Amino acid sequence: MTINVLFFASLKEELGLESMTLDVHDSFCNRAELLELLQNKLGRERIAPLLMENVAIAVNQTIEKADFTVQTGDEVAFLPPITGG
Amino acid sequence: MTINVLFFASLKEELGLESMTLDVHDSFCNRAELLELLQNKLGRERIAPLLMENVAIAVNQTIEKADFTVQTGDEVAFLPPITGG
Amino acid sequence: MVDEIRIQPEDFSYADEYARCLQAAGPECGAVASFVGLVRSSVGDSDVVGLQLEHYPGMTEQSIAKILAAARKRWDLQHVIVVHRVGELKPNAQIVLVVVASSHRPDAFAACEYVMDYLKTEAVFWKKELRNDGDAWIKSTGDDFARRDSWVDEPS
Amino acid sequence: MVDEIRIQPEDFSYADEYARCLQAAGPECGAVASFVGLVRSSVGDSDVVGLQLEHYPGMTEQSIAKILAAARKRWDLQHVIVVHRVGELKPNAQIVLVVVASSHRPDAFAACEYVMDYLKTEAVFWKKELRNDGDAWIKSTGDDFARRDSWVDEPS
Repeated sequence: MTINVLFFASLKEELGLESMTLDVHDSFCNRAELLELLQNKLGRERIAPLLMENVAIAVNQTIEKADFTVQTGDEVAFLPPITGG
Repeated sequence: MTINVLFFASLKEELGLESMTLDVHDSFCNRAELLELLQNKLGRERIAPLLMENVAIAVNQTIEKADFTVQTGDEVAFLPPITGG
Repeated sequence: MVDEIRIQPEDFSYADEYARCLQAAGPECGAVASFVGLVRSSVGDSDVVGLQLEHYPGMTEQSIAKILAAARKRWDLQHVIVVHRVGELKPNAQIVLVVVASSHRPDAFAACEYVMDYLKTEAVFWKKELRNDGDAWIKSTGDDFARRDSWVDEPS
Repeated sequence: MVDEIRIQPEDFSYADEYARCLQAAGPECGAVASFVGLVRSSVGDSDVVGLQLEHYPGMTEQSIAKILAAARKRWDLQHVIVVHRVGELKPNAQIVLVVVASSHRPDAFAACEYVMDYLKTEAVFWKKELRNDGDAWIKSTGDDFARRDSWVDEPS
């Protein structure tokens, strides 16, 4: 199945990429697995910014701290530290 | 010498008086003396509202807590409890 | 740097005062905190028909200037505007406006709230509530004094 | 009772939002506290050329709605409006507006400051400062987090 991966703000700039589709084999997913799939597609160097501890992952616009499941068509976003106001 | 005495808000209503002139003999003055002079002119009942502890006296727009001096033409005001905002 | 204090029977325009405050604050302004107090149409079970506001011309302005001077000692402020109406006001009318501009959000918020808390207890105004069940002169409440006193021990 | 949250590239009119807030709050409104954040023209020794604001459509609105829901649990509020701009903003431009209407002054003030403190740390926005000495993505500061956390232990 296919998910949509989004990159925001500094990550978008550093990866030079706003969004991409990604094939995942399993509905079960976690951060490490997801990063491995992305590394396979984009290369180790390019995904380096995603490895920072302060980068959050949101699945369908909800922050996921541990493991998560995805379904085809889901939106998985990488979010650098936020600040509004 | 003559001073101007002002009454504000509830005091103005209760005394039915906004301002009056008052002859004082001495530049030294205090609350008790002032009230006595007013009582002589207005009567004991009418000045009763001025005796309340929460009524402040301002001489030339500055609150005076104890004794004060006055000069001819000075403005002496009786102020009930204030609240703005 | 000269703050504005106006006592007037006329209504005020929030938009105009805000624009003037921005103008006076200059290009380093990052934060504007404001407050407007209005006449509520009821108090408890009573309908409010109006609010009558009295002041002591000269002394009232002075009492507000003192509050602003104290606020400026505690916080880094660019401009402050206080407009306070007097006379007879109808329900839903604007009574008071405080606008505070600063480089920084915490200063603007703290100073705006401080000024309002001191206006309640230290500014020379008298307010009479005109109600369907009788008129009443309003006094600062225990809560008003407590809010004012809460600033005394706080670090600035 | 439905609060308003708008994310938009367009500028906002303080006067219009204030008028709409009063309208929605109704005749028992006694207090309106507001805050506007603006782009400062310098930061330290650097000149600021602009501010670039990005958001995550849908998630950002949700993150603000959560903040407002939490504020409504703590305080008695009549209406809240949050307008937050995105896109590229020039120095002195308005960034964010929070307007809070309540019957009572303490509630309006506290909720307005609470919403701003949480917008800084919990709302899904990213800000890049465009400066004469290089661009920089802004992070919440230790002070921002401290201000947010100060609400946790406080009685509401």
